[in-house]
Amino acid sequence: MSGSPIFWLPAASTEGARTDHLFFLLCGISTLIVLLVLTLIVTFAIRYRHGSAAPRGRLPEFFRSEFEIGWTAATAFLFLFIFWWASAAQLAGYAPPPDAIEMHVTAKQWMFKTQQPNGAREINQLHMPVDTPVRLVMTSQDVIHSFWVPAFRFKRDILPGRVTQGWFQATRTGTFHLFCAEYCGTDHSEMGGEVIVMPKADYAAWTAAQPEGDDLGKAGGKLFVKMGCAGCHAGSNAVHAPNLAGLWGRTIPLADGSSVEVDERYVRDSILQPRREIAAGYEPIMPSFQGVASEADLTRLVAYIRSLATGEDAGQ
Amino acid sequence: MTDMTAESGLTAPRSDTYLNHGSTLWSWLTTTDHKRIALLYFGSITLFFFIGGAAATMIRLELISPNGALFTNDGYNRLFTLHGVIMVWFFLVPSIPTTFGNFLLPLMIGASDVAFPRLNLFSWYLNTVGGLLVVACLVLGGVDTGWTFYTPFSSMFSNSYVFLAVAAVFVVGFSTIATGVNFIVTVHALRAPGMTWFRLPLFVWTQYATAIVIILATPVLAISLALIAAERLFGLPIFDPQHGGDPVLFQHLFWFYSHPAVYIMILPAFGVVSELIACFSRRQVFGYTAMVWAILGISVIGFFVWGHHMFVAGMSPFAALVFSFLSFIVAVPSAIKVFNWTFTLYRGQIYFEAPMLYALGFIGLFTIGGLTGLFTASLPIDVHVTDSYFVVAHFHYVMVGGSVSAFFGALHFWWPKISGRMAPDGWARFAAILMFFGFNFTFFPQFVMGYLGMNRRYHHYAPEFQIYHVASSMGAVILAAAYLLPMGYLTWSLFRGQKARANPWGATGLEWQTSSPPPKHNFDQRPVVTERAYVYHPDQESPRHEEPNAREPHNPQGQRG
Amino acid sequence: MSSPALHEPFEAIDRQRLSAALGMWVFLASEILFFGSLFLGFTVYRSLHPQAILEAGRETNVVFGSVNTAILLISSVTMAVADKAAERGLRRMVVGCLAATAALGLAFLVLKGLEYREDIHEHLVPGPDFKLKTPAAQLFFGFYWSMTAIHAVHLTIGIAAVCLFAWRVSRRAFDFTASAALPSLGLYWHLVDIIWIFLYPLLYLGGRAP
Amino acid sequence: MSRNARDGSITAWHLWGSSALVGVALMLLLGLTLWLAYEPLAGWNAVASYTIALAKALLVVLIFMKLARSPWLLSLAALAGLVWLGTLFAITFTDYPFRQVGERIQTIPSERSQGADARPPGWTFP
Repeated sequence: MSGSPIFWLPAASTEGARTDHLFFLLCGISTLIVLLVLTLIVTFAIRYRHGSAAPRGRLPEFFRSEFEIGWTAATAFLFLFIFWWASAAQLAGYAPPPDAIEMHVTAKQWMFKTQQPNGAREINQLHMPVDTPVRLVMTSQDVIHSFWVPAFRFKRDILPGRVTQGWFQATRTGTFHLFCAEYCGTDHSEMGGEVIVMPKADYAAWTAAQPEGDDLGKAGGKLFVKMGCAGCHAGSNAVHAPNLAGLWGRTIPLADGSSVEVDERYVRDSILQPRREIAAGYEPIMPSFQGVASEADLTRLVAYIRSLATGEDAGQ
Repeated sequence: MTDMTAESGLTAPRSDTYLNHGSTLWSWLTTTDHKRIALLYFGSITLFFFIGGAAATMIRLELISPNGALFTNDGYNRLFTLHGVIMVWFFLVPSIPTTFGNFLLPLMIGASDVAFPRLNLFSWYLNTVGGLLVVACLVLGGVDTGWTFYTPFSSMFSNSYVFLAVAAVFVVGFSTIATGVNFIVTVHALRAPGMTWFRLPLFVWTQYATAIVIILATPVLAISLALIAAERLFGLPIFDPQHGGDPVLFQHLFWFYSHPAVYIMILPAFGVVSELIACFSRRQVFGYTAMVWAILGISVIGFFVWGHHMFVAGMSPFAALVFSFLSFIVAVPSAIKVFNWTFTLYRGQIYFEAPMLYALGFIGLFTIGGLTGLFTASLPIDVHVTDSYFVVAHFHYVMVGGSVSAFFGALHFWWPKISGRMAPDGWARFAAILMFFGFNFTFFPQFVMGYLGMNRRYHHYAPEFQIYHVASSMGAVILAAAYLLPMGYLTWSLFRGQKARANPWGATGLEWQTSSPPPKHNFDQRPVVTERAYVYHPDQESPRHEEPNAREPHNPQGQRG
Repeated sequence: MSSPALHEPFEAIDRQRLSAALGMWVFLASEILFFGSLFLGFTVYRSLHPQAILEAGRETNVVFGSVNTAILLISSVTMAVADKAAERGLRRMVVGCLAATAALGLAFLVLKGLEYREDIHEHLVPGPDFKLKTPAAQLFFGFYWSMTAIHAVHLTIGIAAVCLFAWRVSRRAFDFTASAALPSLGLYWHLVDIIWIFLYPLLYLGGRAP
Repeated sequence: MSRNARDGSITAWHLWGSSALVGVALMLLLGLTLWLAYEPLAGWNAVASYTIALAKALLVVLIFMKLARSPWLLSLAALAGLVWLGTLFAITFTDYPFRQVGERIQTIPSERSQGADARPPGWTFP
């Protein structure tokens, strides 16, 4: 990121290239329209200036209302065409590919805390492999921030109290600017960082070399015991509580007859407000962890329960 | 050809004009004459225009270097918030409706005053109270939330005088609602005999449409700001994410007002430009009924498009598609208007007076502003450019290039009617041209650096954008000069300008049938309207306007009642 | 026919009365949107957190709400009669009805004050020691307090205006039959009543059914 | 009723009658909505209470506010307010029900930041 001025920033992501095509199309159309309006004004201004000999009088028949309706319809169709093109581009790239690497981004007043799938944490930096889709799962701890990588033409607001998602796939390696696009307070200008796209091999080496960050699942396991969940939910003991092994992703019946798929939303809600969706055949005896489990705890517990599904360390 | 002598009675300077109808300060502060209230408003908005302009100049100075040392981070945040709040609510929203709308609406429809004169004065006092509140907020330390007051920052995390700023905008909102009520009832109830709806000048149509938009949009802003005040003062958790509150709900309420607000700012400019183009090309506006339906169309569809400010704010993809589609639909009436103005010039008799230069400049700048609106309405591009300098350039092109240059065009066009003096021709044209080039020089580089990744509201930016910022700041100097110039020669013209006749431009509006400046009761006899608006005859136009009575209209819209 | 109530820009009194009515109705349209956006906020949260909002809805005192609704409905009746009496020039009837309307308005405010005192006593003010545990319940009361407060402000303005008019009508000089302002006052009062008509089920009747 | 009404009872009924009748109707509707609120209608309670509220509002608007007998312009103004409010509701609700499932997870933001930026304790001008 040298200081020398740049005159064009080529798109460095698959979606970005699509956005650039639309941008060039719109630039072309807009230049045409501006030139059309400009030449019309200049020719009329010169030809019909006061005192010139050009013919005035009534408008020729051609300029009746059909002309007006004609180019209104033309403008409307042109705009609808642009809308169709833009929406098609947007919809095609909306759903993240299933095999995307999931990275967690937690925005805080004036820094981005990113977390790799294996738990490695970084501040204001994001290492990622080239040519592989990366899915960001983002939340904010205080105010609204926004994750903007101009080179990827990617931007998503990061909201407090909620998760927002977005994905991109880098097409070339390099270091790209990362800005916070939503005004978030005093040091909004300072907030930002870099996205470092590395060849796959280098990325694999880099992740391996990372200090053994508390793998979410393992940390979740420790929390599962420390917070007393294991007391009821692990293995056999007096209290009658559902065993969580292999539970993730299954659709379980609820006490009120409906059924729900065990996903992140259901697990989080059951930890915070257990009495809302009670599994069938169990009494509402689980205490609420509202105010006890922090956001970080929840992320780890959810990761641990998800890891139970694959049976790696069930019933630890 | 009408009898010229009948007109001469109007050209002799009158003694009982509205200006010298009472000269004490008290007579000005308690006036219910719509023309005086217009001048009171004119003072307020000029003052706020220069406060906001000073803030803009400081922003441009700060941004010359990548890590500007002129302001701390907090100082810069308060500076751009001040620029936004004052320019939007204290200059742009009230600018044309409360000055030229108040002054000209009764004159153009042949009435002696607005429907509720006392409410009109009350509206100015509300505006002044709001102004005092915002100046107090500015003096005490300013507000650092950005003019959009996004929660939860504004309601939970900001340490600045958010309540004062919110109260100021709340009060000014009700001031514009009062003006809106006044204009709607005036146009419905007080039109001169014979002035049917489709004989109204387009300026009156735009004031009517703007009043409708004001009435239906401003209350929602009042509520969204009142809820922020409730959350700050009493701790009621309304947008508080810790209690399940949704910050996007605030954005919905705020932008439901703030997008129609940009139509409140641009519709009056449309009206002014239609009047100027028609008068100085001596032709009926091309497609008058199409223009009327375009105005009404913009004011109605303008209410359904607010979501295009929130494409990346965490809205559902379905809502993003709906808002993007409606945003393309609302662009169509604007395109109609641009083409109709352009074709009004066809087979006209075009005079390049200062107001006409402003109007032609408006068409150029508004076309660029409107087209970049298409960029920001298409989803993938908006995902990239929202909250970048591309969007900053877009709304400055529409607001400053459009609304402000139309304001200055109106200022030069109706200056003889308001003050009874002609502005100096040479200076006026020079200022118009200077503003056009200064504006482009300031804001076009911002389009480029916006797309390249220059973030909005950043005063420590990546060094590679410095070249664009330096260019933009140099342009800003020229633009500032172009704004200061008219204040100079217009004040000069008040004392030593050439005396203005009743109809110096030969326009056909009813306001030109009474003397300049008009008497307090506007018309000696109430005019009767027999003609449609803009009845010009470009083919029989007489030579240049230096000869005295050369520019009298052939068919003034209204004969003596 | 010109009467002392005729204002400067108008030549005919009926045209002025129609304009006053149109002006007031346009203002009422803005009031509809003013309160409407509050209703929108409430409805959004009702769709986002249904159980919590219903659970909080059961905490409000329905007796106070119902009596207050009855009071405001009766005040609308007395205001309507005052309007009819003004058309017929029955000066003492108009003063009486306006006074009754103002009295009923004051009764509403007093009851509202008592209800607020009870709510505060029962820890229903959103804050750290809020009565209910679920966080979204505080959103209901965030809206409860702001909606009823803004409605009470509108009601207070209405009562002040009604008292002013009652005093002006009781003095001989005021030509109240022709005046355009009295019917507008009636329209404003009825709007304040209609807003409460919709606030009542929203805040008091939600979630009552077993 | 009113002593100074010389033409006797006609004005009395015309003055009070119709308004009192509407008043009674409003009271009945109030009683009905209160009673229905406590009936187990399984989800129809809200619909019932708001339709009754709408009925009460229509009574007040058409009769007390004399909209039925006023020129159409006044009804147009009232209608405009309602239609615009309707579009605000309708288009806002293209957002909330259609949010992506993955984004419906509620996270817990940290307590109000206690750092230097936190709001100083004690009452300061907001």
